[in-house]
Amino acid sequence: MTEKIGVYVCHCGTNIAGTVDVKGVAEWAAARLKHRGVIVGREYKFMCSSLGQELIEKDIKELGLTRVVVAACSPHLHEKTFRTACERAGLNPYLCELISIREQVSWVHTDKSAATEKSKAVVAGGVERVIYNEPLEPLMVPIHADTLVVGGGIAGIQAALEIADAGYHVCLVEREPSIGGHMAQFDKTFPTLDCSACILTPKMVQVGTHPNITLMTWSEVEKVDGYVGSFTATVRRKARHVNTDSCTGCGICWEKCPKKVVDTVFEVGLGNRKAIYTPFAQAVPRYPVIDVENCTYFKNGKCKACQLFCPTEPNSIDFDQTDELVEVKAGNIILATGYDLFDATRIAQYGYGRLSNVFTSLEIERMCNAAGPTEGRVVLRDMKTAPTSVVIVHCVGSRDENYNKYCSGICCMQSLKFAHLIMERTGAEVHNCYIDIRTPFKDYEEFYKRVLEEGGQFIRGKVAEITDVARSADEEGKLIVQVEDTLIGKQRRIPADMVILSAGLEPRHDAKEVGKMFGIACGASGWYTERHPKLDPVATMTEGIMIAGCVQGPKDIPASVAQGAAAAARVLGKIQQGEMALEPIKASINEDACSGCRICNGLCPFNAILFHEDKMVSEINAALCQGCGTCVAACPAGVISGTGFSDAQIMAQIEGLMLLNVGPEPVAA
Amino acid sequence: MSSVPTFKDEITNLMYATHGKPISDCLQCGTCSGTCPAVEFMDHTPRLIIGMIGAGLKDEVLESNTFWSCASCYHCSVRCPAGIDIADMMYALKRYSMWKDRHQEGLIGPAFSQTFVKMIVGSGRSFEPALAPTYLFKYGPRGLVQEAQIATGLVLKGRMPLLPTKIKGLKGFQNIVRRIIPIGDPS
Amino acid sequence: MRLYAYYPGCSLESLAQGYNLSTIEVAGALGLELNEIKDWNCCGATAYFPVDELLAHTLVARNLALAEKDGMSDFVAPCSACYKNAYFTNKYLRQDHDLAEHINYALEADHLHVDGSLQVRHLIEVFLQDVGLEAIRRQVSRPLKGLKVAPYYGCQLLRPRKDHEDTEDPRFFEDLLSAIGAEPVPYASKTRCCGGSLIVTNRKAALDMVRILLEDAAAHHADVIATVCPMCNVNLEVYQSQVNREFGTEFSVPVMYFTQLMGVAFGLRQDRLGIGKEMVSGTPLLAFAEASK
Amino acid sequence: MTEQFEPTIIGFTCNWCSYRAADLAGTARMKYPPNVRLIRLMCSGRLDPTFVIKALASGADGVMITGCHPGECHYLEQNYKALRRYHLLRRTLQGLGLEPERIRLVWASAAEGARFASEVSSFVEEIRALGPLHWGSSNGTGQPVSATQRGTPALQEVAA
Repeated sequence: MTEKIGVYVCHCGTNIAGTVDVKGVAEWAAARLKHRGVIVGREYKFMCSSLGQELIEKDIKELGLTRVVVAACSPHLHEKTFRTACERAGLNPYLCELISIREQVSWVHTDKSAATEKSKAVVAGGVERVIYNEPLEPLMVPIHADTLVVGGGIAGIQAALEIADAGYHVCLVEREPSIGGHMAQFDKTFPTLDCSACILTPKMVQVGTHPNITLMTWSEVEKVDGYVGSFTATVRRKARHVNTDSCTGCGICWEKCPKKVVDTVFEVGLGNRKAIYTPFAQAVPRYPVIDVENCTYFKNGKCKACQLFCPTEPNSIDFDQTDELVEVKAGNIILATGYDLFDATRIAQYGYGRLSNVFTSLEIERMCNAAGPTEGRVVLRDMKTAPTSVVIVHCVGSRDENYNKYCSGICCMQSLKFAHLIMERTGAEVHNCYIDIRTPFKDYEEFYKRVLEEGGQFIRGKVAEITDVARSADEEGKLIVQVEDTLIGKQRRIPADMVILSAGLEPRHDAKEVGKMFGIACGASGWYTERHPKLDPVATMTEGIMIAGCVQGPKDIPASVAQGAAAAARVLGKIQQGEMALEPIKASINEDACSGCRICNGLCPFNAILFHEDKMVSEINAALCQGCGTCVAACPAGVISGTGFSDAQIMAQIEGLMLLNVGPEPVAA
Repeated sequence: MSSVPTFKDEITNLMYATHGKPISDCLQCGTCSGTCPAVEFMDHTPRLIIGMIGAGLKDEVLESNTFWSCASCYHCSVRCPAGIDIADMMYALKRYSMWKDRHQEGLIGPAFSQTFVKMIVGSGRSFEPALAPTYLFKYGPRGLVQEAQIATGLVLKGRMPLLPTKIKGLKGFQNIVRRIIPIGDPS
Repeated sequence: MRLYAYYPGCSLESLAQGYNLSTIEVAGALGLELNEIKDWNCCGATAYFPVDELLAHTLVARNLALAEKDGMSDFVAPCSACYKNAYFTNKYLRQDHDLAEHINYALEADHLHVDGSLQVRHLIEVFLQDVGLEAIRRQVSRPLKGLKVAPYYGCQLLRPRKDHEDTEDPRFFEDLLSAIGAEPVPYASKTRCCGGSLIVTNRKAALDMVRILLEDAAAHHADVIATVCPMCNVNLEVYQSQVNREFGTEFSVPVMYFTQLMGVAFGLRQDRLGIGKEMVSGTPLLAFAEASK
Repeated sequence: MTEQFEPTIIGFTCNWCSYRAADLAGTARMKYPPNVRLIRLMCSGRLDPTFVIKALASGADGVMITGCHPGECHYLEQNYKALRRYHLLRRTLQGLGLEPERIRLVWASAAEGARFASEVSSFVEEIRALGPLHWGSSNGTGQPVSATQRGTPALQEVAA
């Protein structure tokens, strides 16, 4: 046995010593594992303290330790601490193992002797394992200074601007013809009620004109290759049929276009646009797109009105334009693709789509909007009558096992906002039917108070159904909202002219596929999984991919902006470093022994394994490999090894844990 | 850890077959009450009953007619945002109150169910006239007349048999029953 | 010719003979062979469960066991309540070994055994899934042109949710009615409960629930309400007179089984469909149907 | 009646979820029997079936495999591979004349300390009921001992 191993057992005050005979374990290790190379076994009050660390460093220097095992708390807490200590003493940090006898022994067991015995086994496991540890060096990769931001909603806009203003280049890709996202559709923003467009437009313009931002609207990312520091994204720029070099966005083309189309996207079906259009007046960029499905020319080869009237030289209308694929290089990627609104037709008993005066929240946003289809008048489906009584239904599709379990967070405030606006603009009586009113952030509760004072009515109860079947005279010709007023325990049937469904937020319908493309995962509810729910909500498990806004979970505007900025800051930090160190926990293939069976190829979710047709062997790209070890376990020839978690290490640890290689009781002197 | 089961535990245990969500998941949102077609005839709304069970108000719950007024249409169950099978909970309450033989005075439900099962166990088939006694007299004279009219109407249309039918394998059938509930030995 | 274990259930022998007759006629016309389970017993409708859950499941299981013994693979019930009971007992038998053990222990007493291997369906499901609208259309010789029919789904056919069906606004009944030339009327109460067994145990409540249904159907000018369940039929039809007395209304809406309407559309003889046994006569509308062909 | 049998169980945990769940159980001072000894892997996908065989052959009476819930894998979908291998392993054990119940697969997210603790407790009881597995080392031969020789209640019934 050539290794010289030091075992250090921590008291952690009484946290460990209270249940485990720490001294006994240390002595046992020194005596019974001597033949495995343990030359010293110590215990100390607090191993993590500077004195505790010095103890280790001293032994490494003086006794020439080649391996270190610390039995203390969870590696997630102090692994780094002890590894750095070893490094300071000149021992490769990966030759140090921290094994937990606190979280997994002293804190969960009560029987002292049993806990002590288990601790011995755990130490033995650590010792056996550490023998097979190898010195590892972190992998350094250079960071490309450009950043790719996907999604041009408020979160993406914020992120892009932060990075661009810091002097680095950003490529912002947006699926729709204009940036702005959902926020551009809103009228007022809670709780301050300042106009959404007024605060959003300047930011959009900045993005459009920023020297450091390349804006690609009407475009989608189709493929992502590479890894942190050097990603290559393939972006499809869908044919606009408008030449953006010559187009001035004067608007004559959509003025002259004879084809009216119901706008189901931006105006959610309440308004019209032309076949050549920009979604809204303040659109960025100003260039229109031709909606090929509806354009008369594309349908039957005649018309060309837009081209005829286009004043630019050369003419900006280009019917022959085709999609083009462009490659974008980036060191980091920020995903800010936002959310979809819950489809209210899924709840048949609420009658959306069947009962004409049932509206969704987004429809109301458009109606309230001065630039919207009704110039800001809130009216019934006939587009003229103002309602005299309105019921706002909360939690539509949220907090419901049948649809989405989670709380969408924004609906309460959104509903309160509608209550205020509708009372203000129509004088109608407004009822809110809620399960709980959730107003946790700055000035939100105050806004709730305000709506109460303004006469908003609140019924605590989830609406059971909405019907037009009247049971009494005062219900005739109205919508009837059936709900239990749970606070008084009585049935209520509330007649109303208009019902608003405060629909919740859902992950994008294609979130899963997009996530796969970028190598990040969705949680149970479909939102992208952050690296840590509390301490790292902007990074993902994949290095170099950040998330911002609703992709990570339902959020309101301030939160989306904050997260956009946070993601940007994280990216800037990486760019500043110029290069970054990757954990050396990687899989690698012994090419000489690889039979080229390709079983491992399909297993890697990060496409880190490539196959050399010429040599007929597979190879692992260390930078792409995330170190999960699945391929290692799968390789039938056993020629893939996983550093840090090699078969040898784990096999040895098993033997240790089973106390198979324990030396004899030393004869007492 | 041998603590006395709470009322809630008892009811939950009686909801054995529905592999559904426990009633403790209830948000008290009232969807069930708002949905229930019979709610106007209940002493307490279904939501309130769930709350009362949670609060351990056993007497009040057993005294209420709520679960005996449940038509078991399962509309609440399919709408419940917490995924609780409320209709099945109502059955559980019925079983509990039958088992403890505690229910509101003047209810027809308990007697009806009893007789129904007795009838089935006795013949293997249901026979409406045999059930009549369990409720007829609770209807009062006016109700009696109406009921009689309807019955005669049905008889005239040949839709109401005058003699009960029995299944052939009644003995074996009763042997099956005997393995579940005590119904005395074969005579 | 596909074979089905046919479970009529008690009411089809008495109150709902019309349903039984028309079911057999129509199934025959559609080339389905229904052979009645020998010596079946009452499934308990909604009245067992309040007493003893295990007993309830066991008595249902006996019928399943009898069908399995005959080597059947399909179990069909025209009564929604029977269907719901059979469906869930069958399902739990597969899901819950503990329950299955208990039940089979009891069944042994009569030398029976059940594995829950059957596919349990309601008659209307069998018509739609195994025969299909196309084949049904082909049978129609006297389309019920212009006949406004209110399809009444009731509860147990849809709820508790069996698979993933739409429990709020299903359409399959409408499709079937259109297929036989009738005009389904859209009305919101089509899946609302009719009161079921409350008609006995809580008359006031049940009559009120029936009233609401009749009102809604009448408000939409339904010539007839079509049902898929004897319980619903009895509540809506037999007790219509009492509703009128109770609430001073004047409803006179005929209520028929969907199989009777199909039979008429297929041109089958009305007496063989058990038509004429109604308390609210359906003859006028059928005459109308005749005329309008 | 002699003292009750104390099984030894090896638990494989995922660095991102179940290992943290175990940590959480600790920080929350939840209690579970000391019979289980954990090994940290980066992912349940790393679990080479031979690890399990090795553990049992080294004298463990049961093996617990833990990972992230389906759809929540840190490495996207590797836990599904663990799931497949688990089913395979159960069949293999059966082939070797061992009770497949000796291995258990548990999904536990980093937030499910309580779940982790209760799963361990129930598994320990289950293995205790199955009785000791004198496989490999302890009977020296390294060969599986025949069922009847091992004489767990369940198997005696089969033998009888």
